[in-house]
Amino acid sequence: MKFYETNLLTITCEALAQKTVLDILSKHHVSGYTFYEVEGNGSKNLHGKGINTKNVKIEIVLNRDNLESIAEEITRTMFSDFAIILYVVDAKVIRSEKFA
Amino acid sequence: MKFYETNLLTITCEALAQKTVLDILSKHHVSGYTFYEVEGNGSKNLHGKGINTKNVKIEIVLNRDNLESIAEEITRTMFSDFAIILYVVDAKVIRSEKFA
Amino acid sequence: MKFYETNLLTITCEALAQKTVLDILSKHHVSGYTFYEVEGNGSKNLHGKGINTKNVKIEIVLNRDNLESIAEEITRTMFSDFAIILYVVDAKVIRSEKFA
Amino acid sequence: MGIIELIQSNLLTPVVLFFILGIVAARIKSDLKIPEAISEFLPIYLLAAIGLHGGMEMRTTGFANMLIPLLAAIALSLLMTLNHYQILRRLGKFNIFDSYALASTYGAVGAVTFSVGLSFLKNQGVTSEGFLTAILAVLEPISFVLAIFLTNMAVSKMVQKKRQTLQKDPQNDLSTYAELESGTSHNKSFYHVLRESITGKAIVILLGSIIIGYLVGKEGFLPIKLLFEDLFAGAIVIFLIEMGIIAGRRLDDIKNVGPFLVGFSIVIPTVNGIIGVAVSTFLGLSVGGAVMFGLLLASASFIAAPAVLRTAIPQAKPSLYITSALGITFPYNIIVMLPIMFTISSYLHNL
Amino acid sequence: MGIIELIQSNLLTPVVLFFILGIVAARIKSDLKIPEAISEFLPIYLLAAIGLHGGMEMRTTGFANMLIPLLAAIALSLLMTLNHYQILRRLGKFNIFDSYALASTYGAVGAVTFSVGLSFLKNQGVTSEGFLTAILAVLEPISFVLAIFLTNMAVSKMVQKKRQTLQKDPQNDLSTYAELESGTSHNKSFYHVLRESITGKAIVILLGSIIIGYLVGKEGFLPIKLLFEDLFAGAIVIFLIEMGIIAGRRLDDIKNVGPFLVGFSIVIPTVNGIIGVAVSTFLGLSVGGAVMFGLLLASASFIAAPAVLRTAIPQAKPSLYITSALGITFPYNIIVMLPIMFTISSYLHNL
Amino acid sequence: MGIIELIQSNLLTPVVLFFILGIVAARIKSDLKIPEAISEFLPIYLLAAIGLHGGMEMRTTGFANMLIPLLAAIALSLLMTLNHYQILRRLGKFNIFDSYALASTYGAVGAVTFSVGLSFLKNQGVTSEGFLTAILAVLEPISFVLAIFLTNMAVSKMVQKKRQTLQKDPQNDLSTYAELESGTSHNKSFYHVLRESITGKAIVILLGSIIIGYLVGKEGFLPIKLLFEDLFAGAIVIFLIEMGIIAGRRLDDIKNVGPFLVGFSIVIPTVNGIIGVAVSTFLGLSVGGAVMFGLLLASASFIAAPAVLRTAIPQAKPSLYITSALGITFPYNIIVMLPIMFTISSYLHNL
Ligand SMILES: Nc1ncnc2c1ncn2[C@@H]1O[C@H](COP(=O)(O)O)[C@@H](O)[C@H]1O
Ligand SMILES: Nc1ncnc2c1ncn2[C@@H]1O[C@H](COP(=O)(O)O)[C@@H](O)[C@H]1O
Ligand SMILES: Nc1ncnc2c1ncn2[C@@H]1O[C@H](COP(=O)(O)O)[C@@H](O)[C@H]1O
Ligand code: NA
Ligand code: NA
Ligand code: NA
Repeated sequence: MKFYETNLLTITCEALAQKTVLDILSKHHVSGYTFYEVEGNGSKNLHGKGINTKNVKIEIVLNRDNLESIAEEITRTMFSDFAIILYVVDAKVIRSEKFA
Repeated sequence: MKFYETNLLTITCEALAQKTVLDILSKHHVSGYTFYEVEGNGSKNLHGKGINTKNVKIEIVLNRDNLESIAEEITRTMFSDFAIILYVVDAKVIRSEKFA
Repeated sequence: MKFYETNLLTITCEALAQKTVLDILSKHHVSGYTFYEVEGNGSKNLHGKGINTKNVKIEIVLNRDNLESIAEEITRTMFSDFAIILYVVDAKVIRSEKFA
Repeated sequence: MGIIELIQSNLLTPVVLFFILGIVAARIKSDLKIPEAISEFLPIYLLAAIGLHGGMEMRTTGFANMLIPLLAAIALSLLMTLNHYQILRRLGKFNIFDSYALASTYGAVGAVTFSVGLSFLKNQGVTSEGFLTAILAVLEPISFVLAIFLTNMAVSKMVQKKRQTLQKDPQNDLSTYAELESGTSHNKSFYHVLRESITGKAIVILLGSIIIGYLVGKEGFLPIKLLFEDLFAGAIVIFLIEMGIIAGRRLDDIKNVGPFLVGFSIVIPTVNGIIGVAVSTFLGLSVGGAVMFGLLLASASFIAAPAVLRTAIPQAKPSLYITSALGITFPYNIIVMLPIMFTISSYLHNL
Repeated sequence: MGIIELIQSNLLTPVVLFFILGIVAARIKSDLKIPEAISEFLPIYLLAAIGLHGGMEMRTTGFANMLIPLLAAIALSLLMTLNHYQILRRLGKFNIFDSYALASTYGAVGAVTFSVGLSFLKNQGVTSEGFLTAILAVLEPISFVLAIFLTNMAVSKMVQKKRQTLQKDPQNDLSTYAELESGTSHNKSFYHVLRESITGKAIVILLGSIIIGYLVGKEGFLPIKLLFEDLFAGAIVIFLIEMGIIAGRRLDDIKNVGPFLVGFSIVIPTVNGIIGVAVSTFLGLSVGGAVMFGLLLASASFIAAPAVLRTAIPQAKPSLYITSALGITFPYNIIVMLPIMFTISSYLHNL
Repeated sequence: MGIIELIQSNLLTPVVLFFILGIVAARIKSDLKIPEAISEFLPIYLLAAIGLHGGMEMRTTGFANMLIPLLAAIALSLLMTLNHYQILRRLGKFNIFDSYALASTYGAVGAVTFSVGLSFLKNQGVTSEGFLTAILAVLEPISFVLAIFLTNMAVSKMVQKKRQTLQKDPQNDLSTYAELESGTSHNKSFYHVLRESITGKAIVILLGSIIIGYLVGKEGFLPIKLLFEDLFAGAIVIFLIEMGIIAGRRLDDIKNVGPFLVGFSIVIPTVNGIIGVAVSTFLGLSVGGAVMFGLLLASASFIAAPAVLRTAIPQAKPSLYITSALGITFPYNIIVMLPIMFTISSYLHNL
């Protein structure tokens, strides 16, 4: 079984910021992602489920170039205004062609 | 604190494929796993919540041998028919005996 | 884009143990975490959704010291009484100062 | 009332209008949606309500006059499934998997369609035989099991043939061989599918409620009548908003399913429905009963079908059978076919 | 009606039958389930309905005759908790943790059982005193707090003893020592548990609704009567499907809990329930009131208990207390004990 | 009844009391909560019920007398939004972003407040014009679009100014420049916001239901009246528990929003509401209609606003506009303003 090295970018943010994140992804032609509602606690205290206070976690398997440029854009345009964190983990996949 | 190296296999697929994945796990005598509903976008467009269009994410902490054989079987038997992705991340655990 | 090395600790346990885990986190002055309900299977069979049988997954991005001491306390005080697993993955973040 | 007026007046009921609102919401990409927990609960509720009602009716009318219609429904459903397959495979040139999947989707019955039918009859002031609910429950798994049995047979035959070719071939490719094997092993056994179908939530809650309705009778039902009878029409409306949204999202896929399947999705329910009305009228069912019998045959399954077929015939493309059943046949049935069948049934009963 | 006929007729109510359907669904491994959001909402709804009803009743009847029954209920609940502990520890040979956890599970009360009791009385055409709802609210946390207080005392004593042994021992193992300490620190303080119990959602919604019911009275209640009174019976049916499913999944565990605990789960509610009926009849409660008072004592807690005990006494095995309370005692109470207590209460009131 | 008695009697309705119970539950850190699926579904249900009702009314009364009130409402809403902005920016010293966000939050309308208003009128035995629902639907997006249009203009101007300064400056910092650009690009276009507002679920279900209500009329509504009319009051109660919980959690933030905004959150709805009652009385609306018209202007948006503003003006702090709208203005409106406006409206209509 041959595995190819790639990256898993995870963004956890207030749900009302989800659209902005997905817009950034599509601007960088990344169309594969997974997301789900979560609860959480952080510096901005905007945690918990319920109307307008939900968090969402977005996960994207993507190559180094896209990772760099997307992480850069999110940091620059979103970090100051939204409750948001971002981290990256090394991942291995089988069909590397599937992940832009 | 001593940590043991192991693997975290993640499978994200249409919910209707969950049973098939779990059957493969149990065929390989892997009985520990975690799963939850997610939404997502990918090449097969079968994203979103709602009747018959949900996605599910299945996570399995498991040793190298099981990882290889399970990833192989999923790739061979499921990749062509289902909306599915699979990736692996290196993980560390404390009680290595818990994870087959 | 400069990434800083850090750790992602994941704890999956029966939902009724969540409070105990969060208490341990706050005892170690870790206030950033994300959690969500999951289903799962393991040695303790306490899987599935529904009243009093849910599982929860708690994820914490944190530095090495906190990781060690928190993992140690959870192992010592919780492993024998609860359905619980714990694993660690290497992660990279941009704002290392955000993660205690 | 002529057919056209009946269609018009049916169009102006909350059930149909909220379904259309759901479609519109999906088309303009609104974020309107019914939360999943609600849209998962509603079919259970609807089936419980249908079942209780059917069971209570059967307590008064007995099982005696049920046997013949039940056997007729089973026979017709099986024949139709086989007939769909021939049409799809021969004329439509679909592959074996898609053909069987589609054939059984249309051979099976739709519980949601059935609910809408009951509410349509209520609006017309007409009742139907309680035992039709029991027929609904029995019919549900039948054509799935048939289709999956036949698919497995067909795949086995295919594998055998290819194996012979491979053995003759000196370059005997072992990996191809293994793949074929795995292909078959995939397709779940007849027994497995039967088991899963009848333990599926739809059948369990439907059969269970029929029995409970039978046991408690009209008097025992009284304390829960408000929830399980009076709120029925409102609950359907809520559910149809969600069905409309799902159907609306599928409309884009209609151009991908091709004109043949679009035609199939309209002609087949029309023919099957009319046959159903005629046969059941002949068997002595009431005006409303004949409409519901016809609806059973006209309807396609779009909630249970994907769940069963996706594991049983994974090679079949769900976009085909979900889109045609939910995006075309369901609206066609509740908007057009119900008034048509009602008119035909009334006509036949007045002969 | 004799006891047997009463049990039979109770068996044939939708509430009991849908509970059994849930059990059957779980046993045949059906995927039937009530979505979590619904099954989390229903207890809140049921408690609100019970509370509003109780509060309105108390507005008419006043608090005067409530004090004695309340004190009697508290005293009985505490005595019974201590009694359960002795039985479990001495006769059942359970460890301290399991003994206290089980003792308080059966000393506590079950709001779901209470709801079913109200619907049972309604079927019998009998009413009960409104203040029983207030007793339900007060009783809920009492035996938990007692059990956890006693557990903490017991653990402290244990730790002290071991510490003395360790100190005498030259091989004074520090790690064992640390473990013991952590063992105690684990067990939440008396105050902590009390606080959590009374801010728990069950108590808050129940007490809140009692007060609201009291404040708005029958007239203010009118606009919401449809939801909070007329739909009550239907809502219980839905909830009992889910309870049946959970109970059904637990049935496998029954062989693991052992014959002693199975016996305990049937004998204790029987004895406690009959004592409750007798005492409350003596205190002047009505036929229905005595049944509900008995049911309070007969019932075990299976929704609040695990949530409280899992953090307060983590060493106790939840499979024991959940399985026995939900898998055995709950069905026994709603199917067998309600008719028994009703018969006894009717008999005592006719003396 | 004087204002004080009216406020007192309004305080003792289930709607208000359950809202307060929610606040109390949040304050004592109870785990009481309405599951998300339910609290997401309830606004959809409430809007559908309001819409159906409004549509049916308009079928009888026609559109004729609707135009003037509609235009008046639009004009008032726009004027008020601009007025709020001046007050917040000049007197309150808020930055541009927070000022526009708050201005439009209070210029917009609250559908939940509207529902409570309808239930308040019902308790007073008074009706209101059906077309007010249509005004609610039209008014919803108006002040958002205005605020976002003005914010974008303001930001563009700011960017232009800074650009000029930067160009004059020899140390022309490119990165600052890029940041400014990105700052603007962030703020969504006028058209984009308009599109999102009118495809938002609130508008879609509300307008859709108005049309459906109009089409089906009172007779077609009959089968679903139980769900969409009779259960309305009960559903509001459930929803207000959740609103109370959310408001209760926000109470801590009140000290952070500062005394100016607290004053604003009380004075503005009072003034706007009274203006609304007076203007609409003058325009010939009924006693109840004038109250609802006043309530439209008095209410602030706390469900739709955050969803729109968070993407459209991300620089604005949601803690300001959510806390003031939900934590202060909403309770003030349903507890104090409704009785006040009702008294004023009754007085004006009796002149
Ligand atoms: N250290 C952390 N580990 C895991 N998740 C975190 C952490 N810090 C913040 N989060 C998540 O990110 C969300 C936004 O964080 P913040 O911007 O710090 O409020 C929180 O609500 C959490 O869900
Ligand atoms: N690049 C990606 N990153 C994260 N999740 C993905 C990615 N591509 C696909 N997925 C998930 O996998 C599911 C199936 O993918 P696909 O087979 O490409 O349709 C999608 O619905 C997503 O939930
Ligand atoms: N090997 C595994 N991989 C992923 N999740 C697991 C694994 N083993 C256990 N879990 C999760 O951890 C929970 C508790 O495990 P246990 O204590 O073994 O019952 C299970 O219900 C699963 O959700
Ligand atoms: Na059919
Ligand atoms: Na008890
Ligand atoms: Na306003």
